[in-house]
Amino acid sequence: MKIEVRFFALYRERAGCSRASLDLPAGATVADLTAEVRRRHPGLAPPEVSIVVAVNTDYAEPDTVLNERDEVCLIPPVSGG
Amino acid sequence: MKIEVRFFALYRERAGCSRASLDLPAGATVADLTAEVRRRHPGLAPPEVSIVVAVNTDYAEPDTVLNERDEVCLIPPVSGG
Amino acid sequence: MIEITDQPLDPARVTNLVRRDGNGAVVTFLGTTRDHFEGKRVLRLEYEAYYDMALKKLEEICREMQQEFGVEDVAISHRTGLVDIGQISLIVAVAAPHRKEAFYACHKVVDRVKEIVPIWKKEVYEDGSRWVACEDHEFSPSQGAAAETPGH
Amino acid sequence: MIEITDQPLDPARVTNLVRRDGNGAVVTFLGTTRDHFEGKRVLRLEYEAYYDMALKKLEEICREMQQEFGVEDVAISHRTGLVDIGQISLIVAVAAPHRKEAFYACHKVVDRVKEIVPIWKKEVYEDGSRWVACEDHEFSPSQGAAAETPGH
Repeated sequence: MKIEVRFFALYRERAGCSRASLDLPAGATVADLTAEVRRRHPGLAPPEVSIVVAVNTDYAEPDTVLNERDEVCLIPPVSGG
Repeated sequence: MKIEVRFFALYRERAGCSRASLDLPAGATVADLTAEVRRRHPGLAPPEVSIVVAVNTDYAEPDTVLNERDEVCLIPPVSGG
Repeated sequence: MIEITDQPLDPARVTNLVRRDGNGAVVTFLGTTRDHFEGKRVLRLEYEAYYDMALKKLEEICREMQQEFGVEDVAISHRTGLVDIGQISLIVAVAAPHRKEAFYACHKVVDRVKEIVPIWKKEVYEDGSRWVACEDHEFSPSQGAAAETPGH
Repeated sequence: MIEITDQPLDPARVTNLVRRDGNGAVVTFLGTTRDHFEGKRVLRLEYEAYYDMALKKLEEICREMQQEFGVEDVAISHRTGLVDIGQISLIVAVAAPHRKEAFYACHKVVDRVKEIVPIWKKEVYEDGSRWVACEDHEFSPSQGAAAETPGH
Protein backbone atom coordinates (compact mmCIF):
# COMPACT_ATOMS: atom_id res chain seq x y z
CA MET A 1 0.00 0.00 0.00
CA LYS A 2 0.99 3.63 -0.47
CA ILE A 3 1.39 5.84 2.60
CA GLU A 4 1.81 9.59 2.28
CA VAL A 5 4.11 11.01 4.95
CA ARG A 6 4.61 14.66 5.91
CA PHE A 7 7.85 16.03 7.38
CA PHE A 8 7.96 19.10 9.62
CA ALA A 9 10.63 21.53 10.81
CA LEU A 10 13.96 19.79 11.55
CA TYR A 11 12.90 16.59 9.76
CA ARG A 12 11.70 18.54 6.73
CA GLU A 13 15.05 20.30 6.48
CA ARG A 14 17.08 17.13 7.03
CA ALA A 15 15.01 15.08 4.59
CA GLY A 16 14.99 17.88 2.05
CA CYS A 17 11.31 17.32 1.39
CA SER A 18 8.02 18.08 3.09
CA ARG A 19 6.15 15.04 1.77
CA ALA A 20 7.06 11.58 0.62
CA SER A 21 5.09 8.62 -0.68
CA LEU A 22 6.20 5.27 0.75
CA ASP A 23 5.40 1.77 -0.49
CA LEU A 24 4.72 -0.48 2.47
CA PRO A 25 3.27 -4.00 2.71
CA ALA A 26 -0.36 -4.26 3.80
CA GLY A 27 -0.54 -4.45 7.62
CA ALA A 28 2.63 -2.40 8.06
CA THR A 29 3.02 -0.62 11.40
CA VAL A 30 4.39 2.73 12.49
CA ALA A 31 7.66 0.95 13.32
CA ASP A 32 7.85 -0.42 9.77
CA LEU A 33 7.27 3.08 8.44
CA THR A 34 10.01 4.71 10.53
CA ALA A 35 12.41 1.91 9.49
CA GLU A 36 11.66 2.65 5.85
CA VAL A 37 12.04 6.40 6.44
CA ARG A 38 15.43 5.83 8.10
CA ARG A 39 16.54 3.68 5.16
CA ARG A 40 15.65 6.44 2.71
CA HIS A 41 16.93 9.31 4.88
CA PRO A 42 19.80 8.00 7.03
CA GLY A 43 20.59 11.51 8.34
CA LEU A 44 17.06 12.18 9.63
CA ALA A 45 17.68 11.12 13.22
CA PRO A 46 20.46 9.25 15.05
CA PRO A 47 19.75 5.52 15.60
CA GLU A 48 19.33 5.96 19.37
CA VAL A 49 16.54 8.50 18.82
CA SER A 50 13.05 7.19 18.22
CA ILE A 51 11.13 9.06 15.54
CA VAL A 52 7.74 10.17 16.81
CA VAL A 53 4.85 9.65 14.41
CA ALA A 54 1.37 11.10 14.37
CA VAL A 55 -1.41 9.20 12.66
CA ASN A 56 -4.61 11.08 11.93
CA THR A 57 -3.54 13.95 14.23
CA ASP A 58 -2.77 11.80 17.28
CA TYR A 59 0.52 10.47 18.58
CA ALA A 60 0.82 6.81 17.54
CA GLU A 61 2.59 3.87 19.16
CA PRO A 62 5.20 1.88 17.15
CA ASP A 63 2.82 -1.08 16.86
CA THR A 64 -0.04 0.97 15.42
CA VAL A 65 -1.14 -0.61 12.13
CA LEU A 66 -1.31 1.81 9.20
CA ASN A 67 -3.96 2.05 6.51
CA GLU A 68 -3.93 3.73 3.13
CA ARG A 69 -5.33 7.25 3.41
CA ASP A 70 -4.08 7.62 7.01
CA GLU A 71 -2.63 11.09 7.59
CA VAL A 72 0.90 10.26 8.71
CA CYS A 73 3.34 12.91 9.96
CA LEU A 74 6.83 12.74 11.43
CA ILE A 75 7.00 14.90 14.55
CA PRO A 76 10.43 16.18 15.60
CA PRO A 77 10.77 17.28 19.24
CA VAL A 78 8.26 20.07 19.73
CA SER A 79 9.29 23.53 20.89
CA GLY A 80 6.26 25.77 20.86
CA GLY A 81 5.60 28.59 23.28
CA MET B 1 2.67 61.52 76.97
CA LYS B 2 0.17 62.05 74.16
CA ILE B 3 -0.08 59.46 71.41
CA GLU B 4 -2.08 60.11 68.27
CA VAL B 5 -3.76 56.96 66.95
CA ARG B 6 -5.37 56.40 63.57
CA PHE B 7 -8.20 53.93 62.95
CA PHE B 8 -8.84 52.31 59.59
CA ALA B 9 -11.71 50.48 57.91
CA LEU B 10 -13.59 48.18 60.34
CA TYR B 11 -11.95 49.77 63.39
CA ARG B 12 -12.72 53.28 62.14
CA GLU B 13 -16.37 52.36 61.72
CA ARG B 14 -16.62 50.56 65.06
CA ALA B 15 -14.81 53.31 66.96
CA GLY B 16 -16.79 56.00 65.17
CA CYS B 17 -13.65 58.06 64.67
CA SER B 18 -10.61 58.02 62.40
CA ARG B 19 -8.20 59.54 64.91
CA ALA B 20 -7.90 59.71 68.68
CA SER B 21 -5.42 61.24 71.07
CA LEU B 22 -4.52 59.00 74.00
CA ASP B 23 -2.80 59.95 77.25
CA LEU B 24 -0.30 57.25 78.19
CA PRO B 25 2.45 57.15 80.79
CA ALA B 26 6.00 57.65 79.50
CA GLY B 27 7.48 54.28 78.52
CA ALA B 28 4.10 52.86 77.59
CA THR B 29 4.13 49.96 75.14
CA VAL B 30 1.92 48.90 72.28
CA ALA B 31 0.17 46.51 74.69
CA ASP B 32 -0.60 49.44 77.03
CA LEU B 33 -2.00 51.37 74.09
CA THR B 34 -4.30 48.58 72.90
CA ALA B 35 -5.52 48.11 76.50
CA GLU B 36 -6.41 51.80 76.66
CA VAL B 37 -8.08 51.64 73.24
CA ARG B 38 -10.17 48.65 74.35
CA ARG B 39 -11.18 50.52 77.52
CA ARG B 40 -12.39 53.49 75.49
CA HIS B 41 -13.92 51.40 72.66
CA PRO B 42 -15.10 48.10 74.15
CA GLY B 43 -16.79 47.09 70.88
CA LEU B 44 -13.68 47.50 68.74
CA ALA B 45 -12.59 43.86 68.83
CA PRO B 46 -13.59 40.79 70.85
CA PRO B 47 -11.26 40.03 73.80
CA GLU B 48 -9.84 36.91 72.15
CA VAL B 49 -8.70 38.93 69.13
CA SER B 50 -5.39 40.75 69.37
CA ILE B 51 -5.43 44.23 67.89
CA VAL B 52 -2.58 44.67 65.41
CA VAL B 53 -0.72 47.97 65.66
CA ALA B 54 1.63 49.66 63.20
CA VAL B 55 4.21 52.09 64.54
CA ASN B 56 5.91 54.34 62.01
CA THR B 57 4.57 52.26 59.11
CA ASP B 58 5.81 48.89 60.38
CA TYR B 59 4.00 46.15 62.25
CA ALA B 60 4.91 46.44 65.95
CA GLU B 61 5.18 43.80 68.70
CA PRO B 62 3.14 44.23 71.89
CA ASP B 63 6.29 45.06 73.90
CA THR B 64 7.37 47.86 71.55
CA VAL B 65 7.87 51.05 73.58
CA LEU B 66 6.05 54.09 72.22
CA ASN B 67 7.30 57.65 71.91
CA GLU B 68 5.48 60.91 71.38
CA ARG B 69 5.32 61.75 67.69
CA ASP B 70 5.27 58.04 66.73
CA GLU B 71 2.81 57.41 63.91
CA VAL B 72 0.52 54.82 65.48
CA CYS B 73 -2.25 53.04 63.54
CA LEU B 74 -4.65 50.24 64.39
CA ILE B 75 -4.66 47.69 61.58
CA PRO B 76 -7.76 45.51 61.26
CA PRO B 77 -7.32 42.24 59.30
CA VAL B 78 -6.18 43.25 55.84
CA SER B 79 -8.11 42.28 52.72
CA GLY B 80 -6.47 43.91 49.74
CA GLY B 81 -6.27 42.41 46.27
CA MET C 1 6.95 49.83 39.85
CA ILE C 2 4.38 50.06 42.58
CA GLU C 3 1.35 52.29 42.79
CA ILE C 4 -1.91 52.74 44.66
CA THR C 5 -4.49 54.74 42.78
CA ASP C 6 -8.20 55.52 42.77
CA GLN C 7 -8.24 55.50 38.96
CA PRO C 8 -9.14 52.44 36.81
CA LEU C 9 -6.18 50.08 36.36
CA ASP C 10 -4.62 49.36 32.97
CA PRO C 11 -3.28 45.78 32.56
CA ALA C 12 -1.45 46.52 29.30
CA ARG C 13 0.45 49.45 30.79
CA VAL C 14 1.45 47.54 33.95
CA THR C 15 2.44 44.42 31.99
CA ASN C 16 4.56 46.39 29.55
CA LEU C 17 6.55 47.87 32.43
CA VAL C 18 8.17 44.48 33.13
CA ARG C 19 8.76 43.30 29.56
CA ARG C 20 12.38 43.22 28.40
CA ASP C 21 14.08 41.35 25.56
CA GLY C 22 15.96 39.12 28.02
CA ASN C 23 12.73 38.02 29.70
CA GLY C 24 11.05 35.12 27.95
CA ALA C 25 8.13 34.84 30.38
CA VAL C 26 5.65 37.41 31.63
CA VAL C 27 2.93 36.43 34.11
CA THR C 28 0.18 38.89 34.93
CA PHE C 29 -2.44 38.50 37.65
CA LEU C 30 -5.67 40.49 37.60
CA GLY C 31 -7.79 40.51 40.71
CA THR C 32 -11.33 41.42 39.78
CA THR C 33 -14.29 42.11 42.03
CA ARG C 34 -16.69 39.19 42.22
CA ASP C 35 -20.42 39.50 41.98
CA HIS C 36 -21.47 37.30 44.88
CA PHE C 37 -20.56 36.23 48.41
CA GLU C 38 -22.29 33.30 50.05
CA GLY C 39 -25.23 33.65 47.72
CA LYS C 40 -25.62 37.40 48.27
CA ARG C 41 -25.30 39.73 45.33
CA VAL C 42 -22.46 42.22 45.72
CA LEU C 43 -23.25 45.64 44.23
CA ARG C 44 -19.81 47.22 44.44
CA LEU C 45 -16.67 47.34 46.57
CA GLU C 46 -14.96 50.07 48.50
CA TYR C 47 -11.23 49.91 49.09
CA GLU C 48 -9.44 51.85 51.79
CA ALA C 49 -5.66 52.02 52.23
CA TYR C 50 -3.15 53.20 54.79
CA TYR C 51 -1.14 54.62 51.92
CA ASP C 52 2.28 55.28 53.42
CA MET C 53 2.54 51.87 55.00
CA ALA C 54 0.93 50.08 52.04
CA LEU C 55 3.49 51.54 49.63
CA LYS C 56 6.29 50.54 51.98
CA LYS C 57 4.99 46.97 52.23
CA LEU C 58 4.62 46.72 48.45
CA GLU C 59 8.27 47.77 48.15
CA GLU C 60 9.21 45.11 50.70
CA ILE C 61 7.38 42.48 48.66
CA CYS C 62 9.33 43.44 45.54
CA ARG C 63 12.59 43.02 47.48
CA GLU C 64 11.42 39.62 48.74
CA MET C 65 10.96 38.47 45.14
CA GLN C 66 14.50 39.47 44.31
CA GLN C 67 15.83 37.53 47.29
CA GLU C 68 13.61 34.48 46.96
CA PHE C 69 13.43 34.00 43.18
CA GLY C 70 16.07 36.35 41.74
CA VAL C 71 13.21 38.16 40.02
CA GLU C 72 13.76 41.86 39.42
CA ASP C 73 10.97 42.85 37.10
CA VAL C 74 7.85 43.23 39.24
CA ALA C 75 5.02 45.75 38.89
CA ILE C 76 2.14 46.05 41.35
CA SER C 77 -0.85 48.34 40.91
CA HIS C 78 -3.62 48.44 43.51
CA ARG C 79 -6.84 50.35 43.22
CA THR C 80 -8.69 52.09 46.04
CA GLY C 81 -12.02 53.83 46.40
CA LEU C 82 -15.24 52.67 44.76
CA VAL C 83 -14.79 49.72 42.40
CA ASP C 84 -17.66 48.28 40.38
CA ILE C 85 -18.23 44.54 39.93
CA GLY C 86 -15.99 42.93 37.33
CA GLN C 87 -13.46 45.71 37.49
CA ILE C 88 -9.81 45.20 38.30
CA SER C 89 -8.70 45.96 41.86
CA LEU C 90 -5.17 44.52 41.67
CA ILE C 91 -2.61 43.95 38.93
CA VAL C 92 0.64 42.08 39.53
CA ALA C 93 3.00 41.66 36.57
CA VAL C 94 6.21 39.67 36.85
CA ALA C 95 8.75 38.96 34.13
CA ALA C 96 11.73 36.61 34.21
CA PRO C 97 13.95 34.80 31.74
CA HIS C 98 12.04 31.54 32.39
CA ARG C 99 8.42 30.80 33.19
CA LYS C 100 8.81 28.89 36.45
CA GLU C 101 10.21 31.86 38.35
CA ALA C 102 7.69 34.20 36.75
CA PHE C 103 4.73 32.02 37.82
CA TYR C 104 6.02 31.37 41.35
CA ALA C 105 6.96 34.99 42.00
CA CYS C 106 3.68 36.38 40.66
CA HIS C 107 1.65 33.98 42.79
CA LYS C 108 3.75 34.81 45.84
CA VAL C 109 3.37 38.55 45.33
CA VAL C 110 -0.43 38.21 45.31
CA ASP C 111 -0.34 36.06 48.46
CA ARG C 112 1.89 38.57 50.21
CA VAL C 113 -0.25 41.54 49.17
CA LYS C 114 -3.21 39.87 50.80
CA GLU C 115 -1.19 39.02 53.93
CA ILE C 116 0.74 42.15 54.82
CA VAL C 117 -0.41 45.21 52.88
CA PRO C 118 -2.76 47.46 54.89
CA ILE C 119 -5.59 47.75 52.40
CA TRP C 120 -9.19 46.90 53.25
CA LYS C 121 -12.12 45.91 51.10
CA LYS C 122 -15.78 46.47 51.94
CA GLU C 123 -18.45 44.57 50.06
CA VAL C 124 -21.70 46.47 49.62
CA TYR C 125 -24.93 44.44 49.26
CA GLU C 126 -28.47 45.53 48.64
CA ASP C 127 -29.20 45.19 52.36
CA GLY C 128 -25.93 45.99 54.03
CA SER C 129 -22.17 45.68 53.81
CA ARG C 130 -19.19 43.95 55.41
CA TRP C 131 -15.46 44.49 55.66
CA VAL C 132 -13.87 41.47 54.03
CA ALA C 133 -11.09 39.95 56.09
CA CYS C 134 -8.41 37.37 55.53
CA GLU C 135 -9.75 35.76 52.43
CA ASP C 136 -13.35 35.45 53.60
CA HIS C 137 -12.57 33.13 56.51
CA GLU C 138 -13.61 35.56 59.10
CA PHE C 139 -16.75 37.61 58.86
CA SER C 140 -20.11 36.77 57.53
CA PRO C 141 -22.62 39.47 56.68
CA SER C 142 -25.28 37.83 58.78
CA GLN C 143 -23.13 37.95 61.90
CA GLY C 144 -22.18 41.60 61.66
CA ALA C 145 -19.39 42.20 64.17
CA ALA C 146 -18.45 38.55 64.43
CA ALA C 147 -15.21 37.29 65.90
CA GLU C 148 -12.02 38.13 64.09
CA THR C 149 -9.26 35.58 63.81
CA PRO C 150 -6.07 36.87 65.39
CA GLY C 151 -3.04 37.52 63.24
CA HIS C 152 -2.84 38.10 59.54
CA MET D 1 -10.86 29.96 22.80
CA ILE D 2 -7.86 28.58 20.96
CA GLU D 3 -6.16 29.97 17.90
CA ILE D 4 -2.96 29.68 15.88
CA THR D 5 -2.22 32.73 13.80
CA ASP D 6 0.61 34.39 11.88
CA GLN D 7 -0.59 37.82 13.01
CA PRO D 8 0.74 39.70 16.09
CA LEU D 9 -0.94 38.54 19.31
CA ASP D 10 -3.06 40.84 21.47
CA PRO D 11 -2.86 40.16 25.23
CA ALA D 12 -5.79 42.43 26.12
CA ARG D 13 -8.12 40.72 23.67
CA VAL D 14 -7.15 37.20 24.78
CA THR D 15 -7.33 38.10 28.49
CA ASN D 16 -10.75 39.70 28.12
CA LEU D 17 -12.11 36.49 26.60
CA VAL D 18 -11.85 34.70 29.97
CA ARG D 19 -13.03 37.50 32.27
CA ARG D 20 -16.46 37.03 33.84
CA ASP D 21 -18.05 38.60 36.91
CA GLY D 22 -17.91 35.32 38.82
CA ASN D 23 -14.17 34.99 38.26
CA GLY D 24 -12.10 36.86 40.84
CA ALA D 25 -8.72 35.84 39.43
CA VAL D 26 -7.27 36.10 35.94
CA VAL D 27 -3.74 34.86 35.20
CA THR D 28 -2.16 35.61 31.85
CA PHE D 29 1.11 34.19 30.55
CA LEU D 30 3.00 35.87 27.73
CA GLY D 31 5.82 33.97 26.12
CA THR D 32 8.15 36.39 24.40
CA THR D 33 11.10 35.70 22.14
CA ARG D 34 14.42 36.12 23.95
CA ASP D 35 17.40 37.94 22.49
CA HIS D 36 20.13 35.44 23.28
CA PHE D 37 20.96 31.74 23.52
CA GLU D 38 24.19 30.57 25.12
CA GLY D 39 25.79 33.93 24.49
CA LYS D 40 24.73 34.12 20.85
CA ARG D 41 22.53 36.95 19.72
CA VAL D 42 19.20 35.78 18.30
CA LEU D 43 17.97 37.94 15.41
CA ARG D 44 14.45 36.53 15.05
CA LEU D 45 12.43 33.34 15.35
CA GLU D 46 10.47 31.29 12.88
CA TYR D 47 7.57 29.16 14.06
CA GLU D 48 6.12 26.28 12.13
CA ALA D 49 2.99 24.35 13.10
CA TYR D 50 1.20 21.17 12.10
CA TYR D 51 -2.03 23.12 12.31
CA ASP D 52 -4.73 20.44 12.41
CA MET D 53 -3.00 18.43 15.12
CA ALA D 54 -1.86 21.51 17.06
CA LEU D 55 -5.43 22.81 17.29
CA LYS D 56 -6.63 19.38 18.41
CA LYS D 57 -3.94 19.21 21.12
CA LEU D 58 -4.78 22.72 22.33
CA GLU D 59 -8.39 21.63 22.67
CA GLU D 60 -7.27 18.56 24.62
CA ILE D 61 -5.27 20.79 26.98
CA CYS D 62 -8.36 22.93 27.66
CA ARG D 63 -10.31 19.77 28.53
CA GLU D 64 -7.49 18.65 30.85
CA MET D 65 -7.80 21.92 32.79
CA GLN D 66 -11.49 21.33 33.29
CA GLN D 67 -10.85 17.83 34.59
CA GLU D 68 -7.79 18.61 36.71
CA PHE D 69 -8.69 22.03 38.18
CA GLY D 70 -12.36 22.55 37.35
CA VAL D 71 -11.25 25.54 35.30
CA GLU D 72 -13.44 26.37 32.31
CA ASP D 73 -12.25 29.76 31.18
CA VAL D 74 -9.07 29.17 29.20
CA ALA D 75 -7.82 31.01 26.12
CA ILE D 76 -4.70 30.03 24.19
CA SER D 77 -3.26 31.99 21.29
CA HIS D 78 -0.10 30.83 19.53
CA ARG D 79 1.74 32.70 16.83
CA THR D 80 3.51 31.17 13.85
CA GLY D 81 5.74 32.47 11.08
CA LEU D 82 8.41 35.14 11.55
CA VAL D 83 8.49 36.63 15.05
CA ASP D 84 10.86 39.44 16.00
CA ILE D 85 12.75 39.55 19.30
CA GLY D 86 10.68 40.75 22.25
CA GLN D 87 7.41 39.94 20.51
CA ILE D 88 4.81 37.61 21.93
CA SER D 89 4.72 34.06 20.58
CA LEU D 90 2.25 32.56 23.08
CA ILE D 91 -0.58 33.88 25.22
CA VAL D 92 -2.37 31.74 27.79
CA ALA D 93 -5.15 33.36 29.81
CA VAL D 94 -6.99 31.50 32.57
CA ALA D 95 -9.73 32.81 34.83
CA ALA D 96 -11.25 31.16 37.89
CA PRO D 97 -13.19 32.19 40.96
CA HIS D 98 -10.00 31.96 43.08
CA ARG D 99 -6.37 32.62 42.32
CA LYS D 100 -4.83 29.26 43.22
CA GLU D 101 -6.64 27.38 40.45
CA ALA D 102 -5.98 30.20 38.00
CA PHE D 103 -2.22 30.17 38.67
CA TYR D 104 -1.90 26.36 38.64
CA ALA D 105 -3.98 25.89 35.51
CA CYS D 106 -2.23 28.67 33.59
CA HIS D 107 1.21 27.24 34.47
CA LYS D 108 0.07 23.75 33.52
CA VAL D 109 -1.32 24.90 30.17
CA VAL D 110 2.03 26.44 29.24
CA ASP D 111 3.88 23.27 30.29
CA ARG D 112 1.53 21.11 28.24
CA VAL D 113 1.75 23.36 25.18
CA LYS D 114 5.51 22.89 25.22
CA GLU D 115 5.15 19.13 25.74
CA ILE D 116 2.52 17.95 23.31
CA VAL D 117 1.58 20.61 20.74
CA PRO D 118 3.29 20.11 17.37
CA ILE D 119 4.76 23.56 16.92
CA TRP D 120 8.44 24.17 16.25
CA LYS D 121 10.65 27.18 16.77
CA LYS D 122 13.80 28.02 14.84
CA GLU D 123 16.24 30.55 16.22
CA VAL D 124 18.07 32.56 13.60
CA TYR D 125 21.54 33.95 14.46
CA GLU D 126 23.92 36.10 12.49
CA ASP D 127 25.88 33.02 11.48
CA GLY D 128 23.29 30.28 11.35
CA SER D 129 20.16 28.88 12.92
CA ARG D 130 18.86 25.96 14.96
CA TRP D 131 15.58 24.26 15.63
CA VAL D 132 14.94 24.64 19.34
CA ALA D 133 13.90 21.42 21.01
CA CYS D 134 12.49 20.42 24.36
CA GLU D 135 13.28 23.53 26.30
CA ASP D 136 16.86 23.98 25.09
CA HIS D 137 18.11 20.74 26.59
CA GLU D 138 18.83 19.16 23.30
CA PHE D 139 20.56 20.99 20.52
CA SER D 140 23.35 23.45 20.57
CA PRO D 141 24.03 25.66 17.57
CA SER D 142 27.70 24.70 17.52
CA GLN D 143 26.87 21.01 17.15
CA GLY D 144 24.52 21.38 14.22
CA ALA D 145 22.71 18.06 13.77
CA ALA D 146 23.43 16.87 17.30
CA ALA D 147 21.71 13.96 18.99
CA GLU D 148 18.07 14.36 19.86
CA THR D 149 16.72 13.04 23.12
CA PRO D 150 14.01 10.48 22.55
CA GLY D 151 10.46 11.27 23.56
CA HIS D 152 8.96 14.59 24.40
